[in-house]
Amino acid sequence: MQGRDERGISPPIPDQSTLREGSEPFVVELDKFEGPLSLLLHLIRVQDIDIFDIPLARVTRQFREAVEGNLDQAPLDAAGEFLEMAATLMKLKARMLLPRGEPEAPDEDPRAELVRRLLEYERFRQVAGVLASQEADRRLRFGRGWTPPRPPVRRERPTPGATLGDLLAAALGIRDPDPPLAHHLPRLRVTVEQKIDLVKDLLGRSKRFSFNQLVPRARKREHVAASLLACLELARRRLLRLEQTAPFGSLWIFRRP
Amino acid sequence: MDIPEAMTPEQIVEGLLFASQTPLRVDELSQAHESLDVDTVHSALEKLRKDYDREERAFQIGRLADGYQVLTRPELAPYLEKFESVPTRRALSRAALESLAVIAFRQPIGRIQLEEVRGVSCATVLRTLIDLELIEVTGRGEGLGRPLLYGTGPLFLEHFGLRSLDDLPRPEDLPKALGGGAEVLAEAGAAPPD
Amino acid sequence: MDIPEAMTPEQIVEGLLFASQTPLRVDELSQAHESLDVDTVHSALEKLRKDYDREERAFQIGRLADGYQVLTRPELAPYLEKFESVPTRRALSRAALESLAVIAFRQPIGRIQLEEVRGVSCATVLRTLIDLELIEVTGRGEGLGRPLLYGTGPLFLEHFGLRSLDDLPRPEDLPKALGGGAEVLAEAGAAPPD
Repeated sequence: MQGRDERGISPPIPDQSTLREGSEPFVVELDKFEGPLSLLLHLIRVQDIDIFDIPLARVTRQFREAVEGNLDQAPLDAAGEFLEMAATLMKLKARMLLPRGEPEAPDEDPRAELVRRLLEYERFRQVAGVLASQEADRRLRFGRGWTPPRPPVRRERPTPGATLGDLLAAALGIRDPDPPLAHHLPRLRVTVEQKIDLVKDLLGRSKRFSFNQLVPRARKREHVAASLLACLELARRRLLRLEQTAPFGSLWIFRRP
Repeated sequence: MDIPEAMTPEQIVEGLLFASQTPLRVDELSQAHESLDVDTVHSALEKLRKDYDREERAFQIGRLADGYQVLTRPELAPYLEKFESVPTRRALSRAALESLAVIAFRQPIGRIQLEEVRGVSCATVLRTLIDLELIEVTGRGEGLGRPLLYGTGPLFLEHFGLRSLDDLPRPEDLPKALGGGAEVLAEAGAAPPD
Repeated sequence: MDIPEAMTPEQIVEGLLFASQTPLRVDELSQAHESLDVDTVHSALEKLRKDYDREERAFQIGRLADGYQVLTRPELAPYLEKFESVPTRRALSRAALESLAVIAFRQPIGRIQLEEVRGVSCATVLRTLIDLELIEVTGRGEGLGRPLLYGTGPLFLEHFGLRSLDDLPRPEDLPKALGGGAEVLAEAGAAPPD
């Protein structure tokens, strides 16, 4: 269900007006709802039902129709949550039919617990709405993006308090992204071979030159990639040496004697 | 190295706020130099705030959590968002927002209690929120397996631009949305926040 | 969202320089809005430079590589150093460890690629790791804003007691996201070492 995004990163926030009123049965897209409470609350609110006097027969039927129409799309655990709520509703409906005072039906309205949960959930959802608007405002304000270079200070560094074992455990615990990322590799119209020839040619003519000379700014990224690979390959073959004198500075290519 | 005399409290405070990427508290700021005490820092902050307003700088003094930070004006967001080198903050999913709302007001709370309120499984969302340091494990509960208990984490207030939890309405104080119909739903977080 | 008319070229340039993680070139700055051309950006930069001088702000327009950025004045360094000595001790979060692992095995890597692997925003975590000198900027990628690329930093080997990066496990023993093959994934993921 997209509404319950695995990573908590915003999916498009669903528009809950997908439930079209008037004609029965309702058409409900289950994945627009956070869960069974969200769906139930929606059924109640959109029909202007008094939450303290929920017509269980009607709401239960609508809820089941909504769920059953969507079961094939919902992931298993989410479907389970909706089915469990459907079962609860049916049980409540059955208990409403029993005369009060029976051992199975205590004096309290059988719906009371459900109403309490719905109201509690609804309030937290209102708080979530406040959080959402706070967040939206905060996202418009950007902090400083850069810490200026300062004279190096030899200071007692806080220890991160992690061991190599921790690091490796973290490495092994990384889940591969799913679905697998589609990497759009640029089809190289230039080859590394061509660039190697170019670099060799330049090296023959001057002892050093900058990487920028190799790749004019306007060039596309495949040129940069191919040139860089060419330089790395030649560095590996010990025909040249790469040097960068300052952070962000130009990359210099030196001919090896 | 000698501390040059020429730096005014405003300049020191301003420099610190600029160099820091996180909010700084007044007591932290006052530790930068013996000439600074809490009152001096407060008036320096106030002076900077007025300066930035009067000169219509692109940034303002913002107040977050219990500290201060220089932040760009919201009106600039459309320009800044175009640049990849400007780190943008991603919006949380509704699942994450709902879980945070519950955790903020019921902390410390275990996963089971959270799931009772929300009616759905929350394991994945908890992991995400921990990663984002919006919540943290604050202890262990009683009972079988001594379940982990969660509370709001170090970045919670900062993420939402809040000074304290008191800036949020307590769920108990919210009106019961009796017969509210669809608008109440929209208000309650169903609509995208912009 | 509409771009408000009220923002002046100075404000746009100032906001961008403030919020960008990298120095920005004039031609990059001029891409923020159609109202900006190279000349406008140059005069905005000049106006900001004069403003900051006249008002004795704690920061200046600095020029680095072929771009511009806002930097704190050098005279403030002693205060910032002093401030930095205030101990802020915090253990590495799991988010930081995971990011560090990805960077160690896939360096040089940009923020976007790192976020693709981890599935969450990593801006804060990157700053923390840079502060700790566990990672550093090793270069820049292509494209708007020329994103920074990160690799392990000076204290990485020291901190983890490694002689060289070759002491780390080979990529094929690791999850695919870190460079290993698919077959070993299950195996490697099933039993993390302790």
